Amino acid sequence: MTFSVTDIGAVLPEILIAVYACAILLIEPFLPKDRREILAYFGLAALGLAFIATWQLLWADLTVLNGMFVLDPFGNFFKLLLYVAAIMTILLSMGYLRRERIDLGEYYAFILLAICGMMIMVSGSDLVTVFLGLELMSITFYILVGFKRFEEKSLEASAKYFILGSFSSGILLFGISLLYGLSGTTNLEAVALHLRGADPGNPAWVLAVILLVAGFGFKIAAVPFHMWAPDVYEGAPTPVTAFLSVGSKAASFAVFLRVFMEALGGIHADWRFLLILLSVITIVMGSVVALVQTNIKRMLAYSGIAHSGYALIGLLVGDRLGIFSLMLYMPIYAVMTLGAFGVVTLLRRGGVEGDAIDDFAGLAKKNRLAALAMLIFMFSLAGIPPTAGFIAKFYIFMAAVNVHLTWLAVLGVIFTAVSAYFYLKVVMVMYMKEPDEEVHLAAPPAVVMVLAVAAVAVLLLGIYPGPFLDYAQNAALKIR
Amino acid sequence: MMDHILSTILFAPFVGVVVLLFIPNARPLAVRTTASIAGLIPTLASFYLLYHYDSAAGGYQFTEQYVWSKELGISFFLGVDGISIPLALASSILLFTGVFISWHIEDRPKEFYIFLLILAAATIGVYVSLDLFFLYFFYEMSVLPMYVLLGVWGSHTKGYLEMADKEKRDSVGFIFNFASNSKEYAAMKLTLFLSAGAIVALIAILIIYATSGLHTFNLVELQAHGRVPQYLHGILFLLIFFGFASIAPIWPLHSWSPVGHAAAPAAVSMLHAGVLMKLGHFSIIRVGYTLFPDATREWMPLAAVLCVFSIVYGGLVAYFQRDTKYVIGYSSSSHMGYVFLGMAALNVISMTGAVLYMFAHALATGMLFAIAGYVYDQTHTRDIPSLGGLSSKMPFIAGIFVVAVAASFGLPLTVNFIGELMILVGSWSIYPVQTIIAVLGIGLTLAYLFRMMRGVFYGPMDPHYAHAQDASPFVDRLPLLVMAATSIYFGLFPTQFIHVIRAGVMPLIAAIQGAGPIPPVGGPF
Amino acid sequence: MPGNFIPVNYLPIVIFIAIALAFGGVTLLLGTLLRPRRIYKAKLTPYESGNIPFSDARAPFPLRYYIIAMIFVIFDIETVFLYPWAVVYDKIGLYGLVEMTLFISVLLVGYIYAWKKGALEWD
Amino acid sequence: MVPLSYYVILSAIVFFIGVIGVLIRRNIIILLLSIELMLNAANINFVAFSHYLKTITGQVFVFFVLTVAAAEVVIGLAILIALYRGKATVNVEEVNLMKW
Repeated sequence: MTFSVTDIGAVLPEILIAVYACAILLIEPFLPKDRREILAYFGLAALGLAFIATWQLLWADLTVLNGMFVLDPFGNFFKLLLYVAAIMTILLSMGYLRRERIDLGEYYAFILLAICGMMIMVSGSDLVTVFLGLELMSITFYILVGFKRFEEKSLEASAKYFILGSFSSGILLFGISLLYGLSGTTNLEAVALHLRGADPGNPAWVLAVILLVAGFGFKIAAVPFHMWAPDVYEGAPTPVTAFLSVGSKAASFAVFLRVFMEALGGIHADWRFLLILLSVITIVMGSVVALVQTNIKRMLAYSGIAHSGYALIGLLVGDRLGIFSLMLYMPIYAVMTLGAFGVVTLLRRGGVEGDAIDDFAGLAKKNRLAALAMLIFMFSLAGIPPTAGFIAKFYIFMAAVNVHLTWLAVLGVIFTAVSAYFYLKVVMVMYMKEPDEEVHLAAPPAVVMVLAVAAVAVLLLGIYPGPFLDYAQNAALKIR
Repeated sequence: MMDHILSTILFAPFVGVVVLLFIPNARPLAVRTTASIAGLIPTLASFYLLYHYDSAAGGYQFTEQYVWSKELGISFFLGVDGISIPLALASSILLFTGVFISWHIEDRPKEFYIFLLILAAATIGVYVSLDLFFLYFFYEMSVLPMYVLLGVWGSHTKGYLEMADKEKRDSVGFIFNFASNSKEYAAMKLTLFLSAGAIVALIAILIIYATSGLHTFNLVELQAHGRVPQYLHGILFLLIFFGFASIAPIWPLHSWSPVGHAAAPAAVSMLHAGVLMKLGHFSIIRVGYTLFPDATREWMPLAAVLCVFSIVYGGLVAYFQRDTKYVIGYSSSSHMGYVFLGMAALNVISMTGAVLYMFAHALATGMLFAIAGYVYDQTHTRDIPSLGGLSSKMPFIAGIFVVAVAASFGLPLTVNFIGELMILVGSWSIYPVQTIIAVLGIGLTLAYLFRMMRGVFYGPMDPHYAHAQDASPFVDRLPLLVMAATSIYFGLFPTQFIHVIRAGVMPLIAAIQGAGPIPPVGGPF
Repeated sequence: MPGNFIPVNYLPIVIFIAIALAFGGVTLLLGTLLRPRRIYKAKLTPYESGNIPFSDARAPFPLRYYIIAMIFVIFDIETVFLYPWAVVYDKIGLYGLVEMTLFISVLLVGYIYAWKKGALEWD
Repeated sequence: MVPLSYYVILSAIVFFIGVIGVLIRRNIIILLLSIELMLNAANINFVAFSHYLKTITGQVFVFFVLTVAAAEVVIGLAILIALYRGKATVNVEEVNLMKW
């Protein structure tokens, strides 16, 4: 049994996060009721340390734990994204939890466990690791979604998420078992090797691919499997919704990409058509249904679904530019959505639920900076130039046109225009409607920091994304 | 400094925006002076550009290039030629004067100026960039400030205020859930129309990039050795034409523009009519004419037909409007018809006339909107029948209005006359019937502008507006004087202007002529 | 392959199942056939030592049963992992020991957490 | 030796019973049961392929699936009880506060 130090070194960030999570769980019962804030800073410290650890190993490229776990620039790229998302979520949730009177210490432990699951998932080069990471993430999210346990909406959201989530894990698992049966191994490299040898005509491969697409499709809320998304986004506490819509989606896309590009690259033709179909319905449904939404969180849910559709285009293209455009899309989508949800947490005031779009009325008068930030996020989500959203969409459509999927790019572009309406409606409500009461909305410093960082990032990536593009390029997955 | 002049023109407004961010709304004078300086720098620089462009050498000068993304071959490539200098000058003048026109805005002046500067900078960006990606980047970027400016500082149209119950939902109101003549509706309609048009153009740009086999957006390289397959040229030109023509309102796609004019505040409708509309013509020339000369020669007669509709339609509707800003809005969409006619004739005289007319029309409509805005500020109504006899109250404004009207229909002393003349002379030999209709169109312009002038400034004065005073402070007089002076100055000494534009137009027409003489248009049109 | 449909070495299991079924079935059958059948109303009421049953027999169980069952399931799975470890312990030596102590310590954290949170109290 | 196809067919049948159970039944507890059924169907598949391919990975995977299934059931019951306390119903039909 070989067990060298490099194995521990490679898995250090994950170990760090898991140890911190257990530490939080241990300290929490001994802590007096009002000192729960320390655990939040504890969590932030953990994420900071892990960030530094991953930063050191940024360009390492080695497979450890005999083929189960891989440490490569692609995985590290997504890990950095996940750290930023988690740090922002914790900052958003500190004030939010106290206001909602659900400030239990375990919340931060679950956030750390969720991100630990995502990190394992993202750097798993074996279907076992991928499945375990996926499950750890999903289970922690089932709890986090139902965290406001005395509010019916949150309970209902977590019940729906649980049932549909475990149902899709069952399907995914059955897909993995078929894949194992066909290729004799669960290691992604070995599956690819085997695929080069065997004839891909065997229909069982197509069945296994369909089941895998169903399982991952659920996690990224692609349309036929998106039923859970709006209800869960609306019911769950807002910071959890933010983390769910950003972290879980980015990690699921990373795994989707790794499994399909590395392992099933050989039968690209079969699953490309399936993904094209998926991405078309997702874009259409996501943009159209969002038009009629009145609840901001449901609207952001459908906008998230539409964005998954666009990101899927990057995935199905299947060449270096496709991977690069998907990797570019995820962080930009993450920053935009986190910022938008940050502003939604701001509106949670006393009686005001802060969910309906009309609660945004006259925000420009109540809190000018928050309104400006939301304007930037909405324009970025709509993909209007000076913001990063435009760059992300531009590269995705470029990737599609490059492989002569011009009609797909045209469809995507048209529905971007359609989606512009409901994003601008929020801006209109904020700037052009009068607020019902003139109270000045004070924003806690943590939320202000998150909004400022997100807004600056969106503008910076929009105007001069040079260095970020080069980094994403070098970190792109190397297809054998 | 001279080789960075284009970036100074482009980034001066952006620097102004950043400086404005740090000035509180409580000190409006500081806000306004920063905005005016941010407007002054590009104006002076463009004047310098005009007089230092070496028209003998021609081609793209003052070029700057910075690589932006190696992977996709996108570079921040600035350069001007004969066609873009006049338009850059027009947009900087309109920005400078627009800042002074909106001197009396009280509702959040800082944000207003920030979005105004972004709008002007975006239009200048389109005129000076030689990279398809950045041309589209700035073109789409102009949508953002237009939406917010119209929505927040705009004014409702068509008697919206008198409407009994604001929630009156007609079909349009139901879909957009706000009344169909409110400013939000105008803002939303404008934005959706612009982005829809831009989308069509984006598709063409993406296909050009993919099929040119060069993996670059650089316009100069694409023009030199882009190998876009022949059968695609026709479709791509049509995509570009209709994509960009929706902003230069050609007849079927023009319905958003008058509403946009009427709902916008004075300075924004000046920039909108003066410069935003010309983005369309300019981009068609910059992308369509340069990359697909033969397709241009084949399809431009279509534009000649459509532009006649927009001249006649715009003129007639303008005649029957009751709202001053609607009259000017429809008049500018009808004048755009002349520019299309000039562009469609595809010879040096008419093209030079078209570009000159674009510059001239910017100044003329700028003055008209400034004055309409001023009248609205004084009397809080734009309804022509209820206005009247204001010339006794504001002689200076009435005087400038006469100059503006003269410029609009091309009285000889103004630069519009030269532009219009060259268009008509140039297109006479190719499209005789259209030219006749265009000349009649000038008569129509004369009719509705004089009708408006009589309605607003002369005749019996309604005592209700007794309190209206003239534009006495220097700050109100400066912009109108600047525009009138430039219009007349270039009307008297246009030589340098014509040389510069000719230098830009010659290579284009040569390429298009090279693709064989224009087939004589059969039948009446 | 379809020749020996019933693989011979499974025969004893089949016989064993048959005998078990036969034993249960026959005794029940005999009971129903032989016993006298005289039905009257008092005999049919559910046996409740004389008084009328006032509520459904299935009363909702107190929550503590569920929590205890939950903790049992978790630590039962832990033992499932101990079995294969124990079987090959001699081959993996120190490495195996370190690995298992880590595994047990994580579960210990869970146990201490549950204990401190009062999941194990009974009354 | 029982041919591999029997096991795969058996696991497919069990899988579809589980899927149909989730789709048809109303009571959340029955849903949990059918989800467990689906996971166990995958287990049968894993063991059958592991035996047939003479590799150990399949059976090791089963261990992980067992732990995951246990964790999922525990969380599922916890959510079910919280839901029952909140809305006094375990019928999926009535859990319809948020729609469309």
